[in-house]
Amino acid sequence: MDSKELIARRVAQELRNNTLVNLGIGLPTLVANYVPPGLEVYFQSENGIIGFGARPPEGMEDVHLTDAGGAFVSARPGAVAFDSATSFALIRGGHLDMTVLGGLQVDRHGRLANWMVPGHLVPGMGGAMDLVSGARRVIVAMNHTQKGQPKIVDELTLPATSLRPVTLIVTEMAVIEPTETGLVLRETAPSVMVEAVCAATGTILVVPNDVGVMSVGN
Amino acid sequence: MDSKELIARRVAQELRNNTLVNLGIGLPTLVANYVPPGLEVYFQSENGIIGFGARPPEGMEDVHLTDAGGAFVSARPGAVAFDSATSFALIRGGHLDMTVLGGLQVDRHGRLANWMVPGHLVPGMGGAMDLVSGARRVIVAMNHTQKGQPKIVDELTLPATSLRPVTLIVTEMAVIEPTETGLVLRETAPSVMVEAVCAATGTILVVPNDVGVMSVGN
Amino acid sequence: MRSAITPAAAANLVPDGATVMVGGFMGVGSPHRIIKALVVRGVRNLTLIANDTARPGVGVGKLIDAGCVSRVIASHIGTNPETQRRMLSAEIEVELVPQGTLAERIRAGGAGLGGVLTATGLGTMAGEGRMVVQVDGRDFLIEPALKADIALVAARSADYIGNLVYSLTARNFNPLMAMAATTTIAEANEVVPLGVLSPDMIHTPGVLIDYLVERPQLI
Amino acid sequence: MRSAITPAAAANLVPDGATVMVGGFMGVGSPHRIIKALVVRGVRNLTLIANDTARPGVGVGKLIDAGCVSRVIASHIGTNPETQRRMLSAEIEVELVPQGTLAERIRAGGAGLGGVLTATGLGTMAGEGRMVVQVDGRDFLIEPALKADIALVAARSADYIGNLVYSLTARNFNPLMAMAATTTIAEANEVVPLGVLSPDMIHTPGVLIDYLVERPQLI
Repeated sequence: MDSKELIARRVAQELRNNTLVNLGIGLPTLVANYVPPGLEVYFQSENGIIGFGARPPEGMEDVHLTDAGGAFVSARPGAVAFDSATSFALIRGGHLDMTVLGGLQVDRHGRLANWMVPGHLVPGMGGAMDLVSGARRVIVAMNHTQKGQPKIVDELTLPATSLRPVTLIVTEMAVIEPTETGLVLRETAPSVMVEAVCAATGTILVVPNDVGVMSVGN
Repeated sequence: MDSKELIARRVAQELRNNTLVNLGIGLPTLVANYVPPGLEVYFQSENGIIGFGARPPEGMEDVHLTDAGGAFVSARPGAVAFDSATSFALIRGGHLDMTVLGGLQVDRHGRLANWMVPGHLVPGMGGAMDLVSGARRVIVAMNHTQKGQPKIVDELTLPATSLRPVTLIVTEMAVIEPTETGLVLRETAPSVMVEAVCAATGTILVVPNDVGVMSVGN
Repeated sequence: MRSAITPAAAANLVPDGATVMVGGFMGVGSPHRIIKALVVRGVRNLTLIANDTARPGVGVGKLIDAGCVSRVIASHIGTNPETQRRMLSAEIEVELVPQGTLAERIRAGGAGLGGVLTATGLGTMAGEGRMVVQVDGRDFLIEPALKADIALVAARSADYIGNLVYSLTARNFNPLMAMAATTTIAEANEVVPLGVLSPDMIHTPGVLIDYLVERPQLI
Repeated sequence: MRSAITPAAAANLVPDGATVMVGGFMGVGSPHRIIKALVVRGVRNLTLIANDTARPGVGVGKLIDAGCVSRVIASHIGTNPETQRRMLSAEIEVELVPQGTLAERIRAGGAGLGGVLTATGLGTMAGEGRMVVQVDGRDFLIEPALKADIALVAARSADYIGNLVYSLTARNFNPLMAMAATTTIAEANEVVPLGVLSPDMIHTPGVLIDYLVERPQLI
């Protein structure tokens, strides 16, 4: 299992029945492949649909139906389309149970930076600030380090996406929960030692006695 | 011609082609009967429709389609339904060309009071404050006096509907335009003398040399 | 997919003292079966948020008649003498809000906004107690978001997951209220299979509906 | 009832230097025929308000490529390297706005609101220069309404008076922008007779559309 699949499978364990979920572009999109059996999950794409499905057969693509990354998708029975104000009313009004986003940095308070690198990369925040400020649960799915440097840091050196702490950080090494008392190490990936996680992390982790092993479903 | 018909006919002369118009409950509703020939006018009802039509035949009423007064109406081809936020977005966003409302008082600045009589009548403002604050042109259609007392007054004694002056006042005696320099008498009803209008008015009217006679169409 | 509940079960979800938004405009587009069940259950002390209180015996007017309501937030009560009588005798407290402002406040509640800036009501009784801010040199009232414990909405059609389609002027406040409450309960004139309602024609996404009342008994 | 105009005539209604809102999300739901005509006309110095700038050669990306745009207000330009290149070389000024805030600001412009209160962007770069107000003990940014001289929108269907129906994710910012400009120009994939579109399925009332572009040549 590669690290992307590991992360996606672990995040999928956070899905709950009958909930509305938004998956960011890239790695988070993979989470849809690992929905635990028996769960009914409604996926929203912020460009204006709930209930999109897999890409349709060649030649059957609808140019009026893509995901937020511009890729062709299909619609499942019961799908709903809406305008951008309604889409973000769902996101910001507390109607979105969970969002999964990539991250550039998370600090010791659980604050996320994921929308720009000053002087280098200025793509824009898109819907990220709304998602992190508005979703009931915010899951960051990212690699633990970038070119050997920790992405979980003491203080953000990149512009914050929101002052609101995220709910959970899932990497290929660990599951970490921001709490009032700091970042708590909840789980390590199979065969990853607690010491290795701490060494790859740029801030202090609270390590309880009962650190579990990342559950990745079936 | 009774005074209601006179007022309604005169107000109808203010209608313009291809415009969106909202008529208040009561006398203003009669304006729809006198649309000058050749004009296409779209009537909005603030409970959520543009393009309603006359009451349908007995037994054909749709319980889901009434005007803002709760009376059954029909829909004309091209009618559009929408929710209350959109309905008032149309009214407040400058998309409504004209509204016609009843009045209890209008003061020398052209300010309207039409939603309550303290200690006596507290129906609520409904959409009146939004209409007077938001419509491009606000026409007050009302009797010139109430029980012999002027309704056009120096200072409002009733709570204002909006601080924004109305565009035009049409009564069974006269057409009066609020301007920067005061209330200007534009027209008198057929066989009504300027002196009679001034006597029935509770504030000073500016009387130009060229006061016209109320035009009431065909 | 969800299971349908009876109107009586819906009424049991509304506790005494709750703040309840009820869709409808002069009774048009109100959830009539849930309202009847609330009267039967004898709910008390509700704060009712609705455009109006209709007429005695009609729509939410039934809740007024039956003494279920202690506070009303509405744009208009002029068509219901019973509301006015109870207001004058201090049985019901009434807060009057301009209709467009009421719609935007409820929408803001559902959309996660703190409120909106509006010129409606500036300098009038409706603006009393509101903060005023300037944007681009113009004054605006800050009108705060409005939320509720329960929203009761009515639609023409629902599907199995609660997607709703409204009809004509029966839409009014229903889609706004469906977003603005902790718990939203919907009733529809018909329940149709999943996929029958086109994604483009659905007015309220089913994810907003917590409980759907069973179809009415037509045959 | 209105007469249809050509895409070229539509482009002539957009003066150099205008502030223009253009519907679409990554080019999906953009008014492609009007955009092409704008490039042909060689319009200059536009302030473009759009969710994104799509990709080079796609949707509003064509306006960027052709040097029509001097300022962009958008939520995202990461998919268009040409926008980024021109931003770094100071040919284009870019204002980035969170997507939900952009949608609400445009909606506020169309709805006659001065702005909205939102928590999105609080304490971040997106909140710099904004007023902060407290409502019910919570901080919110005041995000001012956004309006334009011209809105260019695309729909699936239009009728003779300009009522519009959108399809799936091609709806996005189109209905919001159709309300927020002094002049709104719409193009549709098809124009159908009055009465064919049900009042309940129409997304944008025709009274908001000032000009309708003629149907595309499909046969």
